[in-house]
Amino acid sequence: MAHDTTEKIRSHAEHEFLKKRRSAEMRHQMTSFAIMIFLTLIAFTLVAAGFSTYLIVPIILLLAAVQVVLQLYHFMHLSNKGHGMVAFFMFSGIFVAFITVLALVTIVWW
Amino acid sequence: MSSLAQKKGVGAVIWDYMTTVDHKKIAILYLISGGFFFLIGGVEALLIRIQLMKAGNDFLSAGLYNEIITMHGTTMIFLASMPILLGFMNAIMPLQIGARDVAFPFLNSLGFWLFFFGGIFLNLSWFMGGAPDAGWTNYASLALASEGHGIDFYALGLTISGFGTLIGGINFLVTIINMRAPGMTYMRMPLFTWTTFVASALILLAFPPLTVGLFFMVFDRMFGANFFVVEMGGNTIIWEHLFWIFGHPEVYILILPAFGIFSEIFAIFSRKRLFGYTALVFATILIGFYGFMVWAHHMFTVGLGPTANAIFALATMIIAVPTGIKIFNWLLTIWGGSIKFSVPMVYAVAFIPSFVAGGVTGVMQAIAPLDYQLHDSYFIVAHFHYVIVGGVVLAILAGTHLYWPKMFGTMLSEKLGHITFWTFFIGFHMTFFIQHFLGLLGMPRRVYTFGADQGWDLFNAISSAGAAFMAIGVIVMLINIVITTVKNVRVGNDPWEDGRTLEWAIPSPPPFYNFAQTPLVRGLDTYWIEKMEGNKKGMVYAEPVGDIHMPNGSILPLIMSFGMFVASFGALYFQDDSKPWTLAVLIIGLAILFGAMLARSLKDDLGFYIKKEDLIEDAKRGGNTDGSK
Amino acid sequence: MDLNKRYTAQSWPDHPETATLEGKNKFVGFWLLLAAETITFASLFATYLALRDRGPSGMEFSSSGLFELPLVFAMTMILLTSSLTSVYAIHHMKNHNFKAMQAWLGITVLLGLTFLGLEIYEFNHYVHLGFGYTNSAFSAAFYTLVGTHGAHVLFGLCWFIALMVRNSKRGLNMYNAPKFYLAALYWHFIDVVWVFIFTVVYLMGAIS
Amino acid sequence: MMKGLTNWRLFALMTALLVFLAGCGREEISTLIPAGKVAQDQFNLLILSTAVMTFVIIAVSIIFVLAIVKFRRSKLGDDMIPEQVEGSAKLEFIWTAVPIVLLLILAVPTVYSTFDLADVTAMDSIDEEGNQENLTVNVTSYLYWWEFEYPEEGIVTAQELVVPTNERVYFNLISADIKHSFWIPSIGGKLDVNPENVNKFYLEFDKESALLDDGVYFGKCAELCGPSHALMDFKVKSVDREEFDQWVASMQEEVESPTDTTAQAGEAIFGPDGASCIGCHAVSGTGPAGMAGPNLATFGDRNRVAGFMEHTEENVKKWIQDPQQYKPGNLMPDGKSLNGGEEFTEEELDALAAYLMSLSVEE
Ligand code: HEA
Ligand code: HEA
Ligand code: HEC
Ligand code: CUA
Ligand SMILES: [Cu+2]
Repeated sequence: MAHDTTEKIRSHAEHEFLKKRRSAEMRHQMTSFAIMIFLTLIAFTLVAAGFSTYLIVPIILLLAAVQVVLQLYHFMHLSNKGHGMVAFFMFSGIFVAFITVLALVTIVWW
Repeated sequence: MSSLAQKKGVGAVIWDYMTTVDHKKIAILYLISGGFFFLIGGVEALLIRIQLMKAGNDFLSAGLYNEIITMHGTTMIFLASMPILLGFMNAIMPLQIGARDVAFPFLNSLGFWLFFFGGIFLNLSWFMGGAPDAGWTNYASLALASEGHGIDFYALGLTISGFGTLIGGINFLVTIINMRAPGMTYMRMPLFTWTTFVASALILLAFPPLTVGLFFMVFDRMFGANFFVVEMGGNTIIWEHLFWIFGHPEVYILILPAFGIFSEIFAIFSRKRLFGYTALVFATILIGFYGFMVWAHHMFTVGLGPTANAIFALATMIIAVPTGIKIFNWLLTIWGGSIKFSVPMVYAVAFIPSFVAGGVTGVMQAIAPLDYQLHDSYFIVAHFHYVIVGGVVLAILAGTHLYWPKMFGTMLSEKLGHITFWTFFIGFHMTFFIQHFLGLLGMPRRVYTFGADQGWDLFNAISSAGAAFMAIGVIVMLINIVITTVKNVRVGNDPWEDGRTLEWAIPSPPPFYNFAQTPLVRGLDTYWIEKMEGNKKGMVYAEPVGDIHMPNGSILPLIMSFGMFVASFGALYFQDDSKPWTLAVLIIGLAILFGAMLARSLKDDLGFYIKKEDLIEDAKRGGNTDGSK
Repeated sequence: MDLNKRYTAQSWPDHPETATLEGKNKFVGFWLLLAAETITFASLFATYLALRDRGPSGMEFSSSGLFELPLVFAMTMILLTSSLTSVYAIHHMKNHNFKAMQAWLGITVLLGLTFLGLEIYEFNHYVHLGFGYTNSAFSAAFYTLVGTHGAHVLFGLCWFIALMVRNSKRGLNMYNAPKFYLAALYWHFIDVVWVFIFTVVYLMGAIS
Repeated sequence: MMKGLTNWRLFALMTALLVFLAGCGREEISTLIPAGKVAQDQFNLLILSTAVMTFVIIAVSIIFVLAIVKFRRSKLGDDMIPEQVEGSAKLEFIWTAVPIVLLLILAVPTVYSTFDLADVTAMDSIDEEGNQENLTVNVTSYLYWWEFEYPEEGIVTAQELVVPTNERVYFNLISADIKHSFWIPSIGGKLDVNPENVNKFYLEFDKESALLDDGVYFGKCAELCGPSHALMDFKVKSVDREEFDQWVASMQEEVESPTDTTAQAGEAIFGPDGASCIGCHAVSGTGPAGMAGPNLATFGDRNRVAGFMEHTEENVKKWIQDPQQYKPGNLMPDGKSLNGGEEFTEEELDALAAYLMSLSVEE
């Protein structure tokens, strides 16, 4: 059981390439962030504007869901290689979370 | 620091166990403390049966009886069955996947000590003003009305030990995901490892709702919150949901490892590979999955409405299908095999009809309208003791005999083992079969007494007599353990002679690093394959002999757990005006906890290396060191 | 593992957080913990939704009148930004740029502290209005949900600070890289929870 | 042929078992001797499911017994290495499909009954004159006793439910303190009595309780509710409609004072100038509901004292002196504290008992 990785030294070209890729990724992250801020703004504006509740609630919940997906997939890299098992458990967690919420909002009805 | 075996004094041994991070020693700790709690829970069960022996008995008072059933249920489930199973997982699973240790040895030890202190805390309630008395389900309206501190002990004690269990679950999951030996694909894992995996996943997903529910209980009772206080807008059904969202998966956390143990036994003692391995694996996963969608079958009579009841009734019934798949695959495993009736196999064989009987009554209870009659009657008591005692406890007894040589290097007596089996088995059916009919005749559960005019006398007497047989069985087993330990006849790698998986390829007990060389796994039942191919070493190695990295022992897990233990006393008495010291105790406890955590994170603990030379030296002496360093 | 081993940007592995078995274990284990945390928070949310606006008869507080949306908006922006700054920190961690990483973490901590300050201010404000913890089922559910999140923020901050202080002298190595990575993951998770808090508690409260 | 035989055996076995059990159980409380539609439906489900389960058990047992008899090592020899069979898709299919079919057989009546037994739409239906068509009883549970209010009739009783036979009776259940559960085993399954909401269901009573040995059906609290949960019993009198109407009418009448002198003395002690029992116990059939103690208007007609003790003057006296001893944790103060710090004298107890026993609405 190897506890240290066998050390690998990148060539200069490889290194430059990796740095480029990382910067590109970082720009990507900025975009996600901008989207998140934007979604938040929409959500707050919708509420401030005072549309009908039935309209707003699904929309802001959807906006929240999108933000969460952005966080999980971009900031937290859930879709990257080697995340298969953890993604599986996250989804199981979300599934249980979902039925828990469903149970308490629908079944405690009085 | 070398792996040389040396004689040690009692003190050194105790210190060794207090600081150990070796999964095999932690397994022993789990086994001892779980076994201890099993005896306590068993004595409580005997008290219950003595009280109910005849109509109008006054052996126990009403309040005391409620405390005893509550502690019996809680102890048996949280402090006996689960820890003992965790013990087996710890002892065997890493060996089965060819790992040198679990993923987080430190956390492994922390998990144990949290469980241990939680259990002690809970049981201290007996001596500190009364035990919890609202049933193991602790329904909120009664729990809030309960006087004294019993319920507080329950809520805090289970919180502590719950953290321990959660940590254990995560640890096993990561171990299985990351630390399988080369060639050990998921679909080559032994079934006990698979069930450990799924049960741990259930622990991971089911304990959070319980923890939250317990927190609400703690805050309602100790800090003036109103989650369940109806006059203040609270709702007691929330507790019921949170408890059962946890509670139903919990019963599968218990039964799945039991299934795993039996799967191993059927294969070994029939000399045959498991029939339908793939189906068994998928059935395990399916049971785990469905386990989360049926909890409201414990709440059919709450008044959730017909739609909810119908949905949950159907969802519950579906679980019979994957469970049936397992039963039939086991039957086909022994079919055409060469069955040897050693003690573990006797238990496994007895398990099938017993568990099926308990399972089918479960399906009857899933019929919601019928459950209106059965719920909270002795029929339910009969059902769950059939599945728990007929499934989990039989598995624990079987596992004890099966893995005793692997864990301790000695063989429990077959003769005494058979005596234990027969007395326990007969007693078990005698106690619980008749309870089905008590339920149908209208006897509610959780009653401390019953009138003579209701036609329940005879059956209760029979039931109580059965419990005595079980007690005899347990006592014989204790004697067996003592005799075996005193005799101390050592055994080899594969004492059952038909071992199929990796744990039987290494010495009993294994050296503390488990595998001098990591094995290469060439298929399902890898050790069997090697044996059949005449490989004398029992395995193929994936690496040359080299230095092995091992973790250091640490006392910090014990200290952290002790910190939580202390803090809990502060919280417990928080609202008692007569005790001004509570806040201080709370703070001291938390300080110990966080201090130890900080010490852990600031001090780099990089472990140590066993030198190649020592390993070779060790191998010459049979590889049988005790792991001291 | 050798703590004194020096890495250069070129010898620093591609994914330092999972380059060792310990790292991998921590990584998977931590994600599993997050899955459990998801359910913990879901239980709190579910309870909050079930108990929202429930109290003794004649309770004067309701979610529609109570909350201070501008404050919540500010808090949201701060926390979202701190999530981005921690992404920067990890970016630099992967590039083996210790100083930049520490700097970005510092910013993250500052933002987190501001958030926490605002939350304390907010709670204090509600309590002064008479909306105490023991008032009603509603208040208990509200403070417990939002407070648990706040406790997570606090814990995250302590974690960051401990890591920064502890490693300030020795820079990045294979032993602490996973720790930085996980602390950042934790921080993102806290952000995720907050997204639901501002949506479900504050926004949905304001329009109910 | 083989199949028919097993079926026949199964049937015979079940019948034998039921006869045996019926012999053991008491008609007043056994779910196996249903005395109303609801319990009958549930009993039918029990029979159906027991049949299915017996089939399952027999199927498993046959394979099981054959396997452990045929394949013992002692028979096969020590060296035999069995063939390592991997599995069989065909078999897997069979033992997936057959249970599914069995479950479907159970599922249909389950869903039907679930909705049928929860159908309380007729509860509020009114006839042309604006009267309620069906009898509704409001059940309120208190720490260890039950109150039954008949809102349409304007009457209240406790501990002993009186209902007409052969018609649907609807129930509204709510708890005054903590959770309990309302269960009359031989009439129908239970329903929880929650503190936070009203639960509704119906029951039917087919047989007049006078025909039973004890003259009443036994009702139980089925949810752990504290020390005396085991003693939180109630009784049910089912009478035909005519008799029920009479009972209602006499409940609605003014209470008359007793004629007997001992009882009159008892009334005085019971009243506001005596030990003020009246502060917690109403003695009029018209209520009010919601008092701290059970309504005693029908006390003389009762079958039990406090729900479970034999209905004798002796027991009444014992109860008044020290309720805690008999029902731990119940909320009635003991005789001493009711009587201003002194034990009731024997005469006072006699008087109270006589008075209580005289409270009756039956002739
Ligand atoms: C190890 C523990 C364990 C296990 C494995 C089970 C297994 C099952 N349980 Fe049980 N149960 C408990 C422990 C367990 N239970 C406990 C502790 C309680 C009470 C808690 C309390 O209130 O205190 C309880 C209560 C309980 C209730 C609530 C009753 C009530 O309070 O009103 C219900 C209702 O549906 C239920 C159902 C089931 C079902 C359907 C299964 C199924 O998983 C069983 C499946 C197995 C089989 C069916 C047998 C094998 C299958 C075949 C041979 C195939 C063919 C079969 C058919 C077609 C039927 N259980
Ligand atoms: C793992 C779970 C588990 C196990 C193994 C058992 C095992 C047993 N249980 Fe229990 N039981 C529960 C879980 C379990 N139970 C739960 C959850 C409840 C519900 C609680 C509630 O309502 O809240 C319950 C409730 C319950 C009741 C119903 C109480 C009531 O509703 O009023 C009864 C009654 O008969 C009972 C009996 C027994 C018996 C006779 C055993 C036997 O199998 C026990 C056998 C063991 C022994 C007999 C040990 C013998 C020990 C010795 C001889 C000691 C020697 C001593 C020294 C050397 C120091 N149990
Ligand atoms: C503080 C209120 C209170 C007072 C005062 C009180 N009781 Fe009670 N009583 C109760 C309660 C509550 C019960 C029900 C106890 C139970 O069954 O759990 C009860 C039950 C009874 C019963 C049994 C009822 C039944 O239906 O079988 C009798 C008889 C009785 N009380 C008589 C008396 C007499 C006589 C007095 C006065 C000397 C009295 N009570 C004063 C509260 C009170
Ligand atoms: Cu009321 Cu049990
Ligand atoms: Cu269940």
